[in-house]
Formats: sequence, structure tokens, C-alpha cells
Amino acid sequence: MSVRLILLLSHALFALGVYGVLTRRHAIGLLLSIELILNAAALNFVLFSRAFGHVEAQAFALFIIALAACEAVVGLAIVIGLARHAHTVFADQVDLLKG
Amino acid sequence: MTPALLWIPLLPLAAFALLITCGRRLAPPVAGWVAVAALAASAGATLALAEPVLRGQRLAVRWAWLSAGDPRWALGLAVDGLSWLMLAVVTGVGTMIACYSIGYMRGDPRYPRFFAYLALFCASMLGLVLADHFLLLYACWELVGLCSYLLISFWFEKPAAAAAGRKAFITTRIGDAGLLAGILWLAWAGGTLQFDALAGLRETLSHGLLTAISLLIFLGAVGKSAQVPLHVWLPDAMEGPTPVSALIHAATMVAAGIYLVARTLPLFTPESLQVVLAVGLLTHLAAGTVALTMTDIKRVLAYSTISQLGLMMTALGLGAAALAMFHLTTHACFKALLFLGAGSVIHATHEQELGRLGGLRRAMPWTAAVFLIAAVSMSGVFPLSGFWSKDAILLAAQHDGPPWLLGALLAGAVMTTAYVFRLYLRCFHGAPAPHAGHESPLIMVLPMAVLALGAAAVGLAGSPWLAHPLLHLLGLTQIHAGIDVPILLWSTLAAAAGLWLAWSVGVRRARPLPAALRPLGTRLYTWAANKYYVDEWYQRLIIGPYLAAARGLSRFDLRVIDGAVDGAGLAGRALAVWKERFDRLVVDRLVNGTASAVRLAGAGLRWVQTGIVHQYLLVVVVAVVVVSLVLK
Amino acid sequence: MLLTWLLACPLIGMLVVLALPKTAVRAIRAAALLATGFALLLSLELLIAYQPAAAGMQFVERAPWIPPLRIFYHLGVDGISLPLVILTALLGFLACIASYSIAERHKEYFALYLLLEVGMLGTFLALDLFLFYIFWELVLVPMYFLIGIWGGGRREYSAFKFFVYTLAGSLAMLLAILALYFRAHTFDLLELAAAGRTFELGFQQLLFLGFFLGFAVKVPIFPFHTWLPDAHVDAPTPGSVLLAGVLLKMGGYGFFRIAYPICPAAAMGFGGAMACLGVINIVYGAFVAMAQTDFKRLVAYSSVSHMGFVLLGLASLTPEGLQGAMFQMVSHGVVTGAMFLLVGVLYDRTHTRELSAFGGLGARVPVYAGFLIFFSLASLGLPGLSGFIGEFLSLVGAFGVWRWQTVVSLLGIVAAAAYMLQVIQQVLLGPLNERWRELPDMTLREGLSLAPLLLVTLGLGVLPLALLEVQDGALQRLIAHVVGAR
Amino acid sequence: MTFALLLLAAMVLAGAVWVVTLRNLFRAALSLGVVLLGVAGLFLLLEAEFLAFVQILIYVGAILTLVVFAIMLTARLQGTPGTAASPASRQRVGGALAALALFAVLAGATQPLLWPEAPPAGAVPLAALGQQLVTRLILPFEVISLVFVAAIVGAIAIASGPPGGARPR
Repeated sequence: MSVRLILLLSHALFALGVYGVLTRRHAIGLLLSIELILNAAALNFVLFSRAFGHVEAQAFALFIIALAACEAVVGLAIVIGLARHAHTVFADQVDLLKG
Repeated sequence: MTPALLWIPLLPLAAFALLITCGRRLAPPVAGWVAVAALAASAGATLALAEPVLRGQRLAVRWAWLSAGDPRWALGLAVDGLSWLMLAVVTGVGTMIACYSIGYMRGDPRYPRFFAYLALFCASMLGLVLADHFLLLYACWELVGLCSYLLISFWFEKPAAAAAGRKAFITTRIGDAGLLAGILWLAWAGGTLQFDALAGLRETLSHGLLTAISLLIFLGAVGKSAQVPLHVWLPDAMEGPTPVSALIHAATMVAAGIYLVARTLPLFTPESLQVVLAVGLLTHLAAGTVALTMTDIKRVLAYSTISQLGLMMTALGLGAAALAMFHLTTHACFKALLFLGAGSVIHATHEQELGRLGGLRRAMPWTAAVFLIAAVSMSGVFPLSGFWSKDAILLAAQHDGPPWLLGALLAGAVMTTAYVFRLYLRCFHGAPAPHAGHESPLIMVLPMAVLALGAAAVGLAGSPWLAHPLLHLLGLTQIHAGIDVPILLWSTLAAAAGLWLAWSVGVRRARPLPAALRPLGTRLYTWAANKYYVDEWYQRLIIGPYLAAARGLSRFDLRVIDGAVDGAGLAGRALAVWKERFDRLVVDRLVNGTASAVRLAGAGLRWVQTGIVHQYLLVVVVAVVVVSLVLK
Repeated sequence: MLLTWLLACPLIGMLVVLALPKTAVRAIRAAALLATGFALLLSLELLIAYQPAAAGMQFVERAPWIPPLRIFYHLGVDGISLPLVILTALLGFLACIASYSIAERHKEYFALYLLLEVGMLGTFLALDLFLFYIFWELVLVPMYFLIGIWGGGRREYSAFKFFVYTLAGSLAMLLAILALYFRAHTFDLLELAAAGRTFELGFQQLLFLGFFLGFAVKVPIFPFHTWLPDAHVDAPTPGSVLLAGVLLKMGGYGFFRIAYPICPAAAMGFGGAMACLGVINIVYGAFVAMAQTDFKRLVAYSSVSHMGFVLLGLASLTPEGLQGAMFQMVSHGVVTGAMFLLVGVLYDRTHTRELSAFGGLGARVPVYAGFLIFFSLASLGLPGLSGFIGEFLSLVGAFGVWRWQTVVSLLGIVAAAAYMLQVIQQVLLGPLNERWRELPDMTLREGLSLAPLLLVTLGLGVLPLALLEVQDGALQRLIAHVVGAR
Repeated sequence: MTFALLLLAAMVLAGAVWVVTLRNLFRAALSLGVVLLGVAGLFLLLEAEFLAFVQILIYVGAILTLVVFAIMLTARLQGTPGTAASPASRQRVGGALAALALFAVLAGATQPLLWPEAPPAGAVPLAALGQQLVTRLILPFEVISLVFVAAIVGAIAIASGPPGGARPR
């Protein structure tokens, strides 16, 4: 079992997630990409837990999954709210942050 | 004895605090009496100190101020002969002037505030005189300047008064900056700022250093005592109420510079004394000629003050501090009197232009009488006060100065008599002017009478008849014993010549010059009447460039330094200008250029702040990568 | 626990404000006032319990926070930070009184305001570099919103400019902090100061430059000052007060607490440059102030000028110079804070800050005129008021070391009189402008927010030893530390 | 073992690429399911059985279902794919470059480090995990539950909208 290999995999997963965040226009697409990033992090935690024999690391992987669930709930609520309010689901058409 | 020392400045200060906080709740005359009472009490405390001081004692108190351990920064008050004399002048003249103001300022809407400022003015002057430490002296020095500012622009609704106050403060502050530099240098080089240690510094510091420091200190005195070239504020200060002018000219503000030089005379080297002498003499003569041409009562008096201060500086330049202080004392009496008299005239007639005044002798006999006493005293006529002090200076000039100095001072004496009698004669003699005029109330006449007594008799304290107690008090040991008859004759001759000039030229309008010299005379007269155009030169050479520099730097700040952010805007303006050229729309290209500059700058900023999440995120990711690369 | 409670006061206040409904404006104001008032009381208790004679930090609290990185929750005060802590608490309280004039979105305003106070107090209390940095940046965020939402004029532009400027400076500082950490493996300021003396000169100079950029923007030092006029002008009155009174001091404090102790050799090497920059600040600020037509802008540029004395005194590394620099910081905080309050009072009534629009107000509003004249005089350095002591001590300290710089800076003193009297003349003197015939004088609340500052200004000017004694020991040790490293 | 690893890795990578590139969101969501399953397999491989099951249960079972729901609910707003809705190519190139750079930085940071080749004997026991969760990690655990409550309340508040018709601005 190669730690380096799995690390590479998780990095790739992370980078792909970032790419998705940067390019996806659809809000749900953004959510999906963020899930990728979270999974990359969780994978790292579990990997280190195995490699160094830490219990906490697994616990934190668990927390990540829990937070991902929360994030999905809130994110989807926002998407639905947006759809109702701004009649768009494309993040780059939403510029409420603009000064 | 120590407590009495502290009470002297603290009593007027307390009066100030009382008047500024609850002055408006006091009935108007009460506010005035509070100030008078405080000043009179200070005068009493001064008198109480007379006995030990006359015995040659030096009383002092001292307390830690800027540092608990370092004795350099321990402030103190001290009184010796020199400062005691000043205390007497300030409290005495100050009390009289405050008394007079009770009548003069009646009905003014800011009556209590006037007396508050007056009390503070005297308090700071007393502090200045008592200070035993350069820092405390400087602090009071600045406070004196502040009070002059507040009082000169007391009637601030008049723009001229507001401007005059500011001019006084800023002009003297230029001198103060020199004084401050001198103090800094002294603190660094000498390691002490206490006055009783000054004589010791003469041995420890090098000659060049002493010259530099003393000249810087002298710069402070030049500003405060209105010497050339920083004299311009004093004539303008006439915009203030007349009692204020009296106070400034006699007891408080301008006396401070003379006192400072007298106090720090141990630091002055022969070279710097030469400078003092030159400045003093120049001021004496130049201001005298200007005084001859002024037609406003108060401005004549203002230039006469400058001229007399020049005379005192000349005495200081001769190293005769005691004589300068003697003249300062007598001058305080007769100049205060002259101003109060002038104020009385203005109070009665609401007119201060000489051309519209005349023949007031009948309507205002008391004022005319005291004015005459002051004028005679100022002219140096035997045996009034002015004679003794001026004669002593002439004598010193003859002994210690270059041969031409006596001649120059006698010429100054001729001018002095000429302008003061021109003033007197045109005000009180001749055909009565349309302004009826009436005698002032008792509260104003009484202080004038007291001062007239002083103007006549104070000089006796320095006369050989009483064996010079005043000069002994000031530490002068070698004194010419009797009256020097040649000098007496010379000065009487000068007074007579001045009187003749005043009568023939000032009143009868005779033309003393032969026709050939008349154009030159006219030109000289024009110059003098325009105060040698000093104000205009300052406007052109200093104030104008200063304001231009301020505006230029402000533009620089806005354009160049801020250009980092608005660089896009500048580029946009250039583009716009080019475009305008092509379109030949020359007329409004600046307007358009500015508009597009703003628009482009805005667009530039808006591009950065798109509000779109993706671009923000991209920036974040790139930043993370860059930072982590850099940190490796 | 005193220091933690001091930090907790505004924090708890913020939470209470957040918990209140946003329509309960009176309750929100009262909560904020109570929180800042308690903080002020605690800071005064600090002053009473402080022992000037004792060496080192006092009231120290130290608890591990992020142990793997050796980051501690480490608080403490000494003679350098204590005056600034009290200044912050005082201005925080008074500006809170002045915040009653805020007219919209009270809940958000006071929550952010209290957060700002937490950040400011924390910056002065932190003894851990990491903690310091967090508080330092924490200040930025509420200030950005205070300017951007409750400001006037081009508020978005100004807030953005303020944010970008400061953030850029902070990044340079962050790099220095990281470099320092990788070298010394600690964030503890006291350990870092001890370790700093052993660094070679080149490294010290790099560190110093990094910190310098961070602090220079805050002070602000020419040519990093152009955010200041914009931010001051467009910020709401309490924001301007805290900006001038406290935020600028954070930069100066950084030099005292971080740059000088950690990079002593570099600090001595750069002394000449610091003195020159100080003089440029003094003279340049004074000249540019003279040309301003906007009241607030003028006061802002006068800040640039006054902070130059801090640099000058700092560069001298003499006891008088450092005392003067610290004194000038406190005094400037009080005086300029009051000046901004006064501008705010006028602006609330007239809705203009154009100096030429006023005139002759002295007869119409005598109490206001008295306050304005008083603080203008303090600002131009009149002896007897606090501004003089700071300037004078800085000059005395610097004169022996940087002769010509000191002499040139005297020009700034003359110019200060010119522009301050210009203000008085344009606002108060001359014939009354008919537009303001009905102008009301100051209210009791406004007077209450200014009276303490007046007393402090007068008290410090007459009895400067009260403050100087507090600072003395810490500054002596700082000099010994820096000069001894040669 | 290695074979299983490689297979799962390929599965995860392919799925991830689909997630970020497929234009059709529904298919992208299904690809996410592939990724999640692959990661669950990796968890199994790393002897973290409990987590693997949690992953499948919560992620695949709950979250993914939710996402698919949302996609269907908002389907009418998506417009026809491939018309005006494609992202600007500049952003795509920039994003790819940034992601690549990030990957390079991360790999560059972790690959040279020395990793323990032989893992400690025995996996982390589930009991120990549970023990930790209710003792040492009790605070974060409770905080997470707080976050849950907040998320639910927030989601309801956002998605339900104001009671009286149109929302302000």
C-alpha cells in the first residue's frame, strides 16, 4: 500500500474540485465540486489515521462528512431560494456582493 | 516667602479660571472687578517680596516636571532684582489697565471674557517673568502669544481684527521657533536650562556655539518685541480694544523680548551683541520715521513703541541690561498712559484718524493733561521719567559704542519728540473737530492719573538724586555719579528740535526742505508712509510662496502619490486629451478629460470588484499557490 | 484575569447587541455604552494596579492555544502598552457616546463597533505575535464596514482604498512574521526580542522592512498616507475618531513593541531614514493641510504632520525622544479624536465641511467655539496642553542625534499655527454667515463626550509626569535593549 | 491489494473528471456517486470500515439524493445546455492552470516527505473511535450537532421565504 499514491490521488481530487469550483456556472455544479474537495480532505484524514494509527483523524473524517451534509442542505436551500428570488441558478449572474 | 512667589501668577490665573467658566453668570462690572482684585493682590504680593529682594536675596521654588529624577527638567520660579522689577511693572500697569477697562469695555457683549483673557495675559506674563527655567519661560512665552491673539482678535466679527490676531500669533511664532531651537540646542549642548546656571555656561561652551544659541534666542525676542524684520504684527495689533494695546505695548507682550535678552545676556557673545545692536538701532530709526507719517492715532503709537523697543535693544546691544530695563519701566508708564489717553479720545469721539480730530483740550481736560505729561516724559525732557532712562542710554552709547552711535540716537530722539508732539498737538490743539467729545468717567481717568504720576516720577528711582536704587536693584555697580551736563544739553536740544519739527511741519504744514530736495523728500515720505512696503514684500516673498507651496504639495499629494490608485485615471485623462485634439474640441477638453478620468478610474476599480464569486475564487487560489511557492 | 475581562467586555457587549432585536435601538445603544464603559473602568483599574517601578510585563496571562505551533494566548501590559490601552478604552467609550448620532442599522453598527474595540484592545494587549496579527487584522474588517456602510461621500471607494492599503501592508508584515517564525520557532514577543539580537544584520534589515511596511501604512508614513484623508473624510464621526485616535497608534505601537525590539541593529541602522521620513511627515503634512478646504481633510493631514513627531522621537533612541514619541501618540489620540468629534458636531448641524461655508460662528455658538479653540491650540502645540509635551520631548531627544532634521521640523511647528488658526478664523471669526443664524450650540451629550478629553489634554499638559512615569521604565529598558545590541 | 487500489483510484479520478466537466448536471451528480463509492472503497482498503459505511449511507444515500432532488426542482431554469450557458473560455483556461498549479504545489510539498512505509499493526478499533467521540472530542462533536440545528433552521428559513408573498429586494 503506497501512502504517496493515495496522497497523489487525494491531491488530484482536490485540484479537480478546485477546477470545478472555478469553472462551474451552475450553483449545484459548484456544490458538487465542493463535495469533491471535502472528499479529498476526508481521504487524507483516513489515510493518515491508518498510516500513523491515530483515532482522532477518523473522527475528523466523520465530522467532515457531517459538515458536508450540512453544507449540502444549506447550499441546496440557497439554490432553491435563488431560483425563486433571482430566477437564475447561474452563480455568475448573481452579483449581490458587488460594491 | 515661597508661597507669595506662587501666588503672584496663580491669582490672575484663578481669576481667569473663574471668569472663563462662570463669567457669564456674573454681572458685568463684577467680572471686571474680579480681574482687578486678582491683579491688585498680585501687586500686593510683589510688594511683600520687595524687602528681601532689595537686600539682594534670590527666592526660588522648584518642582519636578518632565522627569522625576533628571534635574534638567525640574521647573522653578525665582525672583531676583530683574524679575522683581518686571513683576512690579506688570502688576502695577496691569492693575491700572484692568481698572480702566471696566469703564472702557462697558456694554460689550463679551465683557467677562475680555477680563478672563486679560487675567490670563497677565498671569502668563508673570509666569514668564518668574520662570527660572527656559522651558517654563517658553511655555509662558507661548501663552502670552496666545493671549495677544485672543485679545487682538477680541472683536472677531471685524475681519481685520481676526486677521490681525492671526498675524500676531504666526509672526511671533516664527521667532518662537528660533527660541525653541535655541533652547533645544542649549539643552543638548549645555545640559541645563536653568537661568542661574547660564553664567557658568560661558566657560563650558565654545564661543561659536554661544553665538549661535544666543542669536537663536534673540530671534525669539525679535518676534516678541517687534523688532525688524518681525515687527509687522504690532501695528496691525491696533485692531484690538485699546486697553489691550496698552497692555501689549507697555507691560506684557513686547516687554517679554527685552526681558528675555536681559535675562540671558550672559550667553551673548560680542558678535551677537553686535547683531542685537544693529537690529535695535535699525528698528529705532526706521520705526521712528514711519511713526512720523502715520495718521491713525494708534498706529503712530504702535510705531513709536517699535521705535522705543529698538532703543532698548540698542541698550542691550551695548551690554547695558540694567539701562534697557530702566527704560522699559519708564516706557511702560508713559506708553500705557499714551494708549489709555488715546483710548479715552477714541471712546469719546469714536474717531482715531488724526485728520478728523483736534481741539479736544477743552472737552477733555484731564485726558489732555495726562497725555501731555506722557508726551513730555517720552520726549526725554528733564526731569521727567523718560529723561533719566534715555539719558542713561545715551551716556552708555557715548562711552561704550562707536562714535556715530550717539548721533544716531539723538536723531532718534528728535523723531521721538516730533511724532509724539505731532500727535498731541493735532489731537488736543487747533480748531475743534466736528466730534464734540466729552471727558471719560472717573473709572477711566483715575488709572490714567496714577500712571501719569508714574510717568513723571518713576524715573527718579534711577536718578542720581536718589542714588540709583533701581539700577542697584538690577545689579549695576558702576554708575556715572552725577548728571552728565553735555548729554543733558544734547538731549534737551534734540527735544526742542523735535518740538519745533512737530509744530512747524506736523501742525503748520511748513515745508522745511529746499525745493531741489523736495522730490527726494516726497519719495522718502511715501516710503515711510507705506511702512517701507515690508508687508507687501512679505506677501510676495514669503506668504505667497508658502501658500503656493501648500497648494502645490496638496496637488502633488492628490495627483502623484495618490496616482498609484488612480493611475488609470491619469492615463485616461491623457487619452481624453489626445482624443480632444483630434476632434479639435479645444474649449471643453479639460471638463471632458476630468470626467473620463473619473469614469476610467471607477471602471478600473469596478473591474477589480466584480462581485462575481468565480473571479474572487480564482484570485484566492492563485494567491495560495504563489504564497506557498514563495514560502518554499 | 483582568486583561481577559477587559477584552471580554466589548465582546460580551457585541453578543448582547446581536441578541437584541434590531428595533430595540435604545437597548442596543445602552448595551454598547455599558460594554465600553465597563472596559473603560477596567482599564482605569489597570492603571491603578499598575506598578511603574516593577520591571517587565504585568498582569500577564498565558495559556496554550495552538500547541503544535507554539502559539499562546499571551496577554500583558507594560509602560508602552498601558497608556494606549487606556486611550483606546477612553476613546472607545466617548466615540460610543458620539455614536448616538448614527441614524440607521443600529444593530449592525454597534456590533461591528464593539468588535472593533475588541480588535484594538487585543492589538495592544497581545504578547504573542500570532495573536497580535489576528487582532491587527480583526480591526480591519469592522472598520471597512463602518466606513463603507455608515460613511458619507465616496464611502465605498474610501473603504476599499483603506482596506487594500492596509492589507497590502499587513501582507508584508505577515511575510516578516513567517520568516521570523521559521527562524526562531516561536511567536512569543519576549522570546523573539531576546532572539532578535542574535540575528545577523541582513536578516534583521529584511525583517525590519517587512514590519516597517505593515506599520508605515497604519501610522501613516509618507508616501503611504493617501488612504488616510479619504478614509477620515468619508468615515462616520466615531469611525474617524477611532481611526485617528487609535488605529494610527497601532502602527506606532508596532514599532515600539515589535520592530525595534526584534530588529535592534536594523532599527539603529535605519534611524536616519526614519528621522528623515518623520520630518517629511511633519513638514509635508503641515503644508498640505494648509491648502485643504475641507475641515475633516485638514485635520486628517494634521494627523500626518503630528505622527511625524512620533517617528522623529522614535528614531532618536534617546530617553527624551522615546518619551516624547509615546506621549505624542497619546496626546494626538486625545486631541485629534476631539477634533474629529468637533467636526462631527458641526457636520451634524450644517451638513457641510467646507471651511469657507462657515464664518463668524464664534458669536453664535460660544461653547462650541471654546472647545474648538481649545483643541486647536492643543493641536498646534501650545504649552500647557498635552500636544506641546510630546512635540517638545521628541525634539529634545532628536536634536542631539538628528540635528538638521530637527531644525527643519520646526518649520512644521510654525506651519501648524498657520493652518490651525486658519481653521479658527474661517469657522469662528469674521462676520456671521447668515445661513447659520439659527445654529444651535452643543448639546449636553456632545459636551459630555468632549469634556473628558479636554480634562485629559489639560491634565497631561500641566502634569506630564503622570504619564511619563508610567512609560519611563519600559522605555529605558527598550533603549538599553536596542542600543545594547550594537 | 495494489490492483484494487489502482482500480479504485481510476474509478475515483474518472468520476471526478466527469463531475467537473460533464455539461449535463444530472449526469455530473451521478458521477459524483461514482467518486463517492470509490472513496468508500478506499476507506475499506484503509481498514476504516465504519467510515466507509457512513460514506455510503450519508453521502450516497442522503446527500446525493438531495442533490438530485434539487437538480430536478430547478430543471426548468437551466435552459438548454450548450447555448448561451457555457462559461467563458478564459475562466476555464485560467481555472485549469490554477488547479494544475495547486496540484503541483501540493504534490511538491508532500511527495518528498518521508512516509512510514509499514503501517502500525491493526486498524483503529471502532470502539476506540466511539470512546474518543464522547470523551476527548465531545466539544467538537456537540458543536457539529449545533451546526446541524443551525443548518436546518437556516435551510428552512431560506427556502420557505417570507410568509406574506413577495420578499423585499
